[in-house]
Amino acid sequence: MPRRVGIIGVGWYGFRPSTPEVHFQGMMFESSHRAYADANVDPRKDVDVFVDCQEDLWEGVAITDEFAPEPIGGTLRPTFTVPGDGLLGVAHAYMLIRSGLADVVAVEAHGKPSEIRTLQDVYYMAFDPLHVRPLPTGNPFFLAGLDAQAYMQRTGASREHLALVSVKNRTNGLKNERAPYSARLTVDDVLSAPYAVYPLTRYDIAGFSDASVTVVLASEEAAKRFTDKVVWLDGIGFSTETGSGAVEWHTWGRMLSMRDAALMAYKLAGLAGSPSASFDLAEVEDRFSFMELLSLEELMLAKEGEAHRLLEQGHFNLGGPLPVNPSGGSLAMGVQLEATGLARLLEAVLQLRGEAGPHQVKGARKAVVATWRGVPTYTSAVAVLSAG
Amino acid sequence: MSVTKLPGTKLSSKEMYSLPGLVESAPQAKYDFSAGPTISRFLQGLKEGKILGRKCPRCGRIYVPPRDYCEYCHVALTDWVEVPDTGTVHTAVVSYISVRRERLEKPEVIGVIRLDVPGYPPNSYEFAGLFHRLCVPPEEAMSDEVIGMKVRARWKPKEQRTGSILDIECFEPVR
Amino acid sequence: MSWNKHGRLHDIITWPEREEVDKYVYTPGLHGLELAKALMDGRILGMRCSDGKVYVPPKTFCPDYGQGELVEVKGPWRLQYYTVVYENLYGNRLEKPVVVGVIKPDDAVNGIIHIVNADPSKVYVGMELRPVFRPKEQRRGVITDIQYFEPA
Amino acid sequence: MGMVTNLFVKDRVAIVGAGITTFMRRALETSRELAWEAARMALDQAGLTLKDVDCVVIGSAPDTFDGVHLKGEYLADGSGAIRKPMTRVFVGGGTGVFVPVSAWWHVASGLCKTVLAVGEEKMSPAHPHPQYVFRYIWDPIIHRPLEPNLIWIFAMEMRRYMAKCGAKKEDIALVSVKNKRNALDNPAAQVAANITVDDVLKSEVLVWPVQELDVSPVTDGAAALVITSENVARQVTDSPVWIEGVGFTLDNQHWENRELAFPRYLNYAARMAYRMAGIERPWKEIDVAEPYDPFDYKELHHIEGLMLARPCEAWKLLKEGYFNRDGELPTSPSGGLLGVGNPIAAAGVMKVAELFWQLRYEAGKRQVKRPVHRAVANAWGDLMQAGTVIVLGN
Repeated sequence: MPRRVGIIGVGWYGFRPSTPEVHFQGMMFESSHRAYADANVDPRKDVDVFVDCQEDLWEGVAITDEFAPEPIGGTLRPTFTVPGDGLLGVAHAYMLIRSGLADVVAVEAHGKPSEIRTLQDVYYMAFDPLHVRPLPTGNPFFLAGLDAQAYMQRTGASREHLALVSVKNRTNGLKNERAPYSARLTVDDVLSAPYAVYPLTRYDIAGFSDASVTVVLASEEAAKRFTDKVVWLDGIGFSTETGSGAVEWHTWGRMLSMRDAALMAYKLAGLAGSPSASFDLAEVEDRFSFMELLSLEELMLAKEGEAHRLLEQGHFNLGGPLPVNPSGGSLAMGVQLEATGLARLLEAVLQLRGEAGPHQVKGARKAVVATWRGVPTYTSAVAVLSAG
Repeated sequence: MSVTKLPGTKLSSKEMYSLPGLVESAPQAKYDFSAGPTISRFLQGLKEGKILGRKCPRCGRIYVPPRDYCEYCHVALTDWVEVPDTGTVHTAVVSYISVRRERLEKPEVIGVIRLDVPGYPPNSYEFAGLFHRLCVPPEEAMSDEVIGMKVRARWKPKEQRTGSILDIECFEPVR
Repeated sequence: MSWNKHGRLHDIITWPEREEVDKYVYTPGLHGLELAKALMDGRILGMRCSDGKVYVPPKTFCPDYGQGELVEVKGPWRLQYYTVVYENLYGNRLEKPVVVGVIKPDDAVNGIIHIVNADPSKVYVGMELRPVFRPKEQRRGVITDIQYFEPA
Repeated sequence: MGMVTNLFVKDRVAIVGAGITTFMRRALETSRELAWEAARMALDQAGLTLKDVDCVVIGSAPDTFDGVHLKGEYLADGSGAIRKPMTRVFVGGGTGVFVPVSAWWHVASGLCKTVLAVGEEKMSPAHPHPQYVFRYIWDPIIHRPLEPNLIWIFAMEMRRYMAKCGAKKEDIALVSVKNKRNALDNPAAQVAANITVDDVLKSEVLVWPVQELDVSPVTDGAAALVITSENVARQVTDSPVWIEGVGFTLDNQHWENRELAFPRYLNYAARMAYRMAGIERPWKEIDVAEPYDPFDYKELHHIEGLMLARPCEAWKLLKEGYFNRDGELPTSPSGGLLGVGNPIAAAGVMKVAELFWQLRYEAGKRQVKRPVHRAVANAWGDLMQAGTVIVLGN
């Protein structure tokens, strides 16, 4: 039997459009400090490996790994950086624990987009320098516009459906203390707004926020030493469809990386039958409104082309059969760059512990979390969690 | 490895710059970093001609440069301490090239200064210190005598200080 | 930090910095070099993979990881997917909206990304397009040697 | 440390193939093409195809060399991550050795049976000079105003080593002489040469005590490994090379607050790897080593950190020929970064590839004279912080 992996602590700081009061490392210290308190561990004694998730050009530092160890307690200890979403760091933690190399692993991810003055240029720097970057496309999110158009064309989802996602999530966010972009909105508000990147209006696109999130994971035996508040990580999956230097190979209107990641995570979690019946809630990608619908289909929580129908029927509402993004998602919380996946994992952990507060999904026992790294990547990660 | 011909296509400088299809670009990557409370105060101290350190309430280490937290105890640092602007040269080197890899007309001497901060025994592996320029002639910097040499911060005149590490011009020998 | 935070913005310094070099020089790569020569000549290349499928633009190796074989693609080109960019990432309106498309030649299985020079209200999926090359003396073997695609 | 040994690992982890591109100052290939070339060669050597690969691990150092943000995503398809699980790992210059280290737990966890581990660096895009990129490794507020060049920090460490250990520049230059000579037999080598200590001492002084021939060059290149479970390894080869130990440590960022003469970050990582491999006396039990040598003194520094020599004694053994290819404990038989070149993450992978070939007796003219059973490689990175170690056996 492979070792079981649990999440024994979570901590966060930020979730605001800007955080001038903290240096980015201060933010990392704050979130990790809270996570270690939550897990009841001493990072200097109890944590075997530290994983940090950050990217050089989001940070403005070449080799940003240098700044990883001190704030999270990883000085002179096994510490390394995964330049990728926090959920990819969690995948490493899962493997480290399953391999037997580590009993307790801490994963920190952060994003401080408010400090990037030339965010658009930095985004474009991730584009293929030969075939895409030189084109005068005006906004790096045009890639999401292409996928949105292709998705709507394939499924028949309309702008109203996209608007409904935005309304649902921004409303859910009103009950979440980590959701600066939440609001009471109507579908008409969204539809009457001008396009930002057709077919998306500004309401369909998530804003940015600064945050650090830390998660502490442990093997089943080790978890018992520290806490009885365990949420099990039953499975994790991650996948890349194609490189950003070959975006032309992407299947437009699909997110095959999320499908592949879901298959991997479900297999590890031993999920049989219909995954949609398995979960009490889902925290899924929604940095562009259509991505929530597409994610639900790639996660097989809705049949292909049917997510928007279920949405209409209130299936994904708080209180519906499968609440999706009870946190308000990225549309309410913002995109925290590489911390986005952990922001969603954090929400799912709190839900499964029954500690989500006003937006608690009653009796939640099992959850799925899915994230995508955003434009111009085709990399996704999926986690399956269950209450302890 | 039985293969003797490996993949890879070498170009000379001339070949590369004359390639058709070469793309040049200069993307902007600009940031506005929050210095946070600790480095902000450290910079303010420099403006006032003071080197400030911060003390760990648990292990007692005094950190220069100061940080928000103790990297060994993982607790928030509390007390501020003004430390002497004197110390000894830990290591010193002479640079003949610039950051852009251009030849410097006048070589520059740089080093690490182990500051006279209490709590660190002589020759301890860890110490409080700064990385800075040394106002020592290159020949002297290359001699054995420079290691361990007593130095003191040479401050810029008050009105020229901006709240930067450059408010200290360099560390110069105490003769 | 933690319990002894300082929130007064007056006490917090903002430090402007950058992570830039003077410039980057990107070589075109193996297929890219041949594509560059073709573009200067007003032609567009693709690559044929071991399963016989043709992909554009040529990228040296195929999705099956084998080496691609260079072939010329001739079209006709059709708009497969499109978007219209009205504002930039900071929310500032562009002077003129930009139509960006995935434009697929009939003789390949996928499309390239490029600008469509057409009225946003008149573009539709399946619309036939043709590449418009810059004047020969302005071409440098790069993707922007094709100025844009326009309705055929 | 609460680190457990690999109690749950029933299936050993093996390297079954390696590939490398030529190391060169300027490549025609794009970054993703370089990765593809090395990975294809590694798969071909292992007799496998991309269909056999379950997972991909990519290593690459700063994005500001290649000039592409989210570089792991850019290298994904070239590295074989086409509809496959992929992550990039990053510990600065330590990344190259860390790529197979993390591939180890991809396999040991049971999540992946066959992993493609790829290191790539293309430094030539950055202008005016790739060294300028290193301005951005320094702390933005308290270091960058001094306009530091990368070589400063190495020179400071070298000076410290000289001061503390009594080594002279001519003693240290012997590393460069040895490695550039070893590289003459390496078809990938960029700067192989027969040089003398005098040549090193007469080369351009960059940042005294560092001179041009003390330093590895700026390089474009890639290297790759195929890493599998024991079952897969047994099916594809009669001579798998086992990963017996992995170790990694990151010291604090404040290098100006530490002694630089001895690399404790590496020593901690080495102890972790040796413990896992059951090695108690590395100086006796290791037969061949690839210590990380971006600078000549660094090889000595790392030999000591790896406990292959006592602190401050590596330079003395070097003088006796102890580390030559026909010596007691050959180091950098590949030619190292000083001779083969330094495409940062790819260089670390190259070192592991070299040990793979050595342990299979496939290194041809580079094969060391003594019989080989166990080998160690390390890489170093960040601000004198990162130590990554791998122990291999045949």
